[in-house]
Amino acid sequence: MREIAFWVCAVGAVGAGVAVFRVDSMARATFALLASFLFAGATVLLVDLTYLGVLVILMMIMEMVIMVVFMLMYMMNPAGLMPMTMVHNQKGSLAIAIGTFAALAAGVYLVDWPTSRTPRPADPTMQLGTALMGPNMLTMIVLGLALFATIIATVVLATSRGRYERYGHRLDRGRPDDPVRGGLGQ
Amino acid sequence: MVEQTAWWGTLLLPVVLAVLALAAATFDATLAARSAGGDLRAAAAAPLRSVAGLLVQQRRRTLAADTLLWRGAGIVLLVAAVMAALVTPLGRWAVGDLSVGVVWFNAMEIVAWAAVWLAGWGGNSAFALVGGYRFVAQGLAYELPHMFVLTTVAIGAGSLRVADIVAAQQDLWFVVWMPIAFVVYLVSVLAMAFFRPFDQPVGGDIGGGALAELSGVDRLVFVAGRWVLLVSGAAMAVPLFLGGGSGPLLPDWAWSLVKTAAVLAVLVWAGRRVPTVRMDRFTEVAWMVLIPATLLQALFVSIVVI
Amino acid sequence: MSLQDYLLLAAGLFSVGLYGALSQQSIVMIMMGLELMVNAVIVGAAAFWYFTTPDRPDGQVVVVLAVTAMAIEMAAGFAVTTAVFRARDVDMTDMAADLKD
Amino acid sequence: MLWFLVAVPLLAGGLLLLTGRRADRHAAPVAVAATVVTLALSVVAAVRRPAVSASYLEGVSFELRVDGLSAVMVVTVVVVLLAVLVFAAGEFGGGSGADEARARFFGLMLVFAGAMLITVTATTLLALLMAWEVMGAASYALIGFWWREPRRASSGTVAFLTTRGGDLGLYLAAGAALAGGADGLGLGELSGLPDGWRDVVAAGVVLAALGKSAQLPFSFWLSRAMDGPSPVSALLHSATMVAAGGYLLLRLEPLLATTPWAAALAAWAGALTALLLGAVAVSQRDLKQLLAASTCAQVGFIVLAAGTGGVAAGSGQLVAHALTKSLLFLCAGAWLTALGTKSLPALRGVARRYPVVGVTFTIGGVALAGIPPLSIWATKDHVLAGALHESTPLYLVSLAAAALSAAYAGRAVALVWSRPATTEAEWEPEQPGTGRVTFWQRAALPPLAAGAALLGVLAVPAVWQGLADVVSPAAEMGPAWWELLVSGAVALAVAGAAATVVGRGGDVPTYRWPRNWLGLEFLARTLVAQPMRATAASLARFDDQAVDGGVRATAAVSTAFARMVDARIEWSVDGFVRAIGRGFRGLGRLARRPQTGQLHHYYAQAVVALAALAVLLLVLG
Repeated sequence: MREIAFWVCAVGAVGAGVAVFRVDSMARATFALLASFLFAGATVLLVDLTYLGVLVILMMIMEMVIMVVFMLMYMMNPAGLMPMTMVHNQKGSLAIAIGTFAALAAGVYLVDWPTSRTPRPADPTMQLGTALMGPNMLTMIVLGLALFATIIATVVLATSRGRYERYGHRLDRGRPDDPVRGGLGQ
Repeated sequence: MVEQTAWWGTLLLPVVLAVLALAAATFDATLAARSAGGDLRAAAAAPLRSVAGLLVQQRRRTLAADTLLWRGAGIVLLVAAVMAALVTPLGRWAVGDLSVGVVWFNAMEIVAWAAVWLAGWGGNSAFALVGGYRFVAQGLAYELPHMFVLTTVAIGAGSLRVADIVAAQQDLWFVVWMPIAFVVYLVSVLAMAFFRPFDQPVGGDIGGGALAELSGVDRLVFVAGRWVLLVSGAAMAVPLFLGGGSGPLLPDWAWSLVKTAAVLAVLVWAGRRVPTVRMDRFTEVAWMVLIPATLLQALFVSIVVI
Repeated sequence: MSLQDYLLLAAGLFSVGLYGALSQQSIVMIMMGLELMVNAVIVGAAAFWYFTTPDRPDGQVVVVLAVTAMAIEMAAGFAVTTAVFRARDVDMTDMAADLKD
Repeated sequence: MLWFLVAVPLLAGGLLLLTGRRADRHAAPVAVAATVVTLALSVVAAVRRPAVSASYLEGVSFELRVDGLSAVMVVTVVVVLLAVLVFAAGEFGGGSGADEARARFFGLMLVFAGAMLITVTATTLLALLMAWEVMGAASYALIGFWWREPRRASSGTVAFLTTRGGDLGLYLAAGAALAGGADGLGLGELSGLPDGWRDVVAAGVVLAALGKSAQLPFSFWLSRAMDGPSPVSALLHSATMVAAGGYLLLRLEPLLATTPWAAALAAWAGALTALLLGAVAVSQRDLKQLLAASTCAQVGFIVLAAGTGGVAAGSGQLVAHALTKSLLFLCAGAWLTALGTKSLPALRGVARRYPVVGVTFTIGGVALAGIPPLSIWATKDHVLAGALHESTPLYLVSLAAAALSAAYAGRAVALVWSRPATTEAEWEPEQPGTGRVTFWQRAALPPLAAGAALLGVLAVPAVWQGLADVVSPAAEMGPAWWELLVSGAVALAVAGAAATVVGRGGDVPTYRWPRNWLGLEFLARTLVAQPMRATAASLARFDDQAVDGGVRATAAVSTAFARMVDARIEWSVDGFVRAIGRGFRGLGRLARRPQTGQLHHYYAQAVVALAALAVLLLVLG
């Protein structure tokens, strides 16, 4: 049963991944990618990592919905109404990709992977939680800081209106001059 | 205390959800008719009549529509709404009591983002797409407070499993000592189901928004999905805040149904009473007021738990 | 269902992502390719955890790390794309070749 | 706690100096407040006797300790400082003082006093040297406080250079102590040094002490130091600076005791200074100059006491003199600001116009004269007793010096009380006078006068024994009853005679030589400064011609050599370098080719490179 589920997910994930670069419509490309992620998330669920699997699914849906907004913003042919390709160096890329896959696949089957006889934890989520709040606390802290820095950096990069635009050149405007007023009357 | 149902539970769940959704829609129509001074009996039958009408209606076609995604939207929404209810226990029975039930519930709700956007996109119609964008913006507003609320509840119970959360309320319902979380949860359920007053994504000012070009069965599936999503959200409030099926006299499952119906009624009633909130305004309120409030609630709960 | 199978899946995802990252001209499409590659990392890490060291949390931590990296990558990528687009109205890497020489 | 004691004045002073003119308005209150705090700390320190130390270099530490002697000194210094600062606050607080750089003045005073506190509590040569240097620099800045007038600025320089000349002795002593193996450069270790080194140390210490204390032959700098503001004179010439030299000798009395020739040198230098500078004082026509000369003379008694082993006598004299002399200087300063003159003839009858100042001045003058039962009479007799115990000639010289001090003190007191013999029109004020003495100026005087008078109780043997027990463990020869009588009688008689002469409208006869401070400054200029300059000039010539010529020749040779290298060798080297450059440019062109700016090219390169790395790892692994 699991075996079948895995192979369905695997084929689905890779197939959807290939579809990302084959379809013309940007919306379809994005949702193909989402499908690929969902299949991959399902394979993670199959190895008992319930929390991480659901988390991957949750995050990928959010990410892809946001991504699709940007796709439509920045692509000249979002709906794929007229077929066109926007690729370069396709043959070289293909060669490198196939070469990489061949090398990796060879590695997968040639390397003598270790196996474990140790019992699996009853609750992997608990294991992850105690690790992140205990021995791997540093990872968690670094992740938090990196996310925080990302928030600030992306806002700074993406916004065209800084506080001088909002509050005037001397920052003396009482309420900001925004094109759309927020709900707090600011 | 909460146990997995047999295979037939999987079949029963959609039925229960459908009945509740229909009841809610009927209640909503009745309220509308009463405020408009119309015929109450006709209003009570209106949902069923419109279902029948949509079933036989011919599909409207638009130019260069992305049919796959468009049709998919409604189905995805409905399926996700039902799947979200998978972990919600009815009395003592849950269809699937996952160890990470709360996260599962959250993930399934998020599907609504994709579904609504797809519905807006697929029809190749400007107003519909605007509606889809509106919902994404609204999602960015309500999702973080919503997640923090779920986190707060999980902290309070010390588990992500819904059964444990219900068990943790044996003595005291969470609604008593997490009132802020409860209110924010209800608000975010309304926003999640883009139900009034958060119905800008399907607002009349843009000709029905994401629903603009949907017709026939597609429209029926999508609208049904929306109602089931509201029902799922309301039903989840019961195990999260209202002690699940606990209560005197009546059996557990009955209490669950009663509480769900009550929450649902409050939501529908409140939606009728409050004017529509624009998502750009709601965004600021959500980030400046709701997020800090839920964070404080989470802090308070954490301290109490420790 | 074995470690090899999972790794083969990861290799496939990785290669597809690599192809995308190499061949696409649009920044957003390149990011899709990158995300596919990170996805492969997630699958690989989860498999390694399950099949080799389930008693240690490290595999799970790597998955968390990869998910976070993906989120950061996407946010930063879109911010850069927005900035570049706003500055010179392009969304193709071929036209943003400032690093030349 | 001891750190606080020295840190409070130093930090407060430093703060005032750093703040500069902005702090002028608050400088006086801040300084007085800091001094009050310091006074409290010093009293506590005198009772609790703390010790602190901080290591500076390996084996050399910065140590401070309050023992009996320093306890007395610390309190004296701070008391005098307080009185002087209160007076200065009055002097600068008036309308004329509003545009003075008060922050600088009070800041320097506090820094100076802080350095003095370190000096008197130092137990290692290192701490002593540091404080000694700060004190010298601060005194330079204080004497030259009105630096816009060239004469005052050069007075500061003279004082600084002269005391620096003496300070060299201290460095000599420190070097010798280090070479002789004094443990941690402790002051207590010096007397135990081996013979040769101990002699050098003693010579250096005596030299430094004589320089700082303005003893012969360094006395002239004190005359020039009178160009500073009166409060500066009052502080420098009573409890600090000049007293520091005497204190150093008292502190190192064990060293002198084990080095008899140094003790004798100090004793005779002190006695001769007391005698000759007494004569100088008698001849002065300027009140501040008179007081300055008398300072030299009185400090001479302290040095004499140190030379004869009378630590208790010397410190008693030091304290009594500190109170008396600061009082007298402050009185002189009060009249200077009020009348604009310090010339003695012009000051005739001034005590009648300013009775408070006059009375306190009289008390100070009588004490200075050594008239019983005031303080200096008691302390000086202990010094004289020591001298008599040492040798009779020394005693006689000292007694003569004591008589001279009675003469100049009596003269000064009689002058200020006598009827003005001349009309006011005859003398020119040196500076415009304010015509009044402010309240705070007056307020500082009576406590000092009381101290100067009441310390006469030291004549009572029991009281004296109490002081002696505090400052010095060794028993000392006290004066016999007849000695007290003799000195008291001599002082009374001489002072009375001088007063009578003055009271009749005349003045004591004066001579040019002592009036010019024995021509000491001229001697120093001709005998030390000019030969120095001549040597320097000849050395400079040597430098220009011999040394510089050599350097220039080397440069010329090098230039010629370089030119040759440039023409012959450089050419080939250059070609080589250019070839290398070409090679690298080619490589650079090659390295630039992958840098297309195309993201996908970079990705492809990265993949290939990673693959190569992986292969490498596999091969190596």
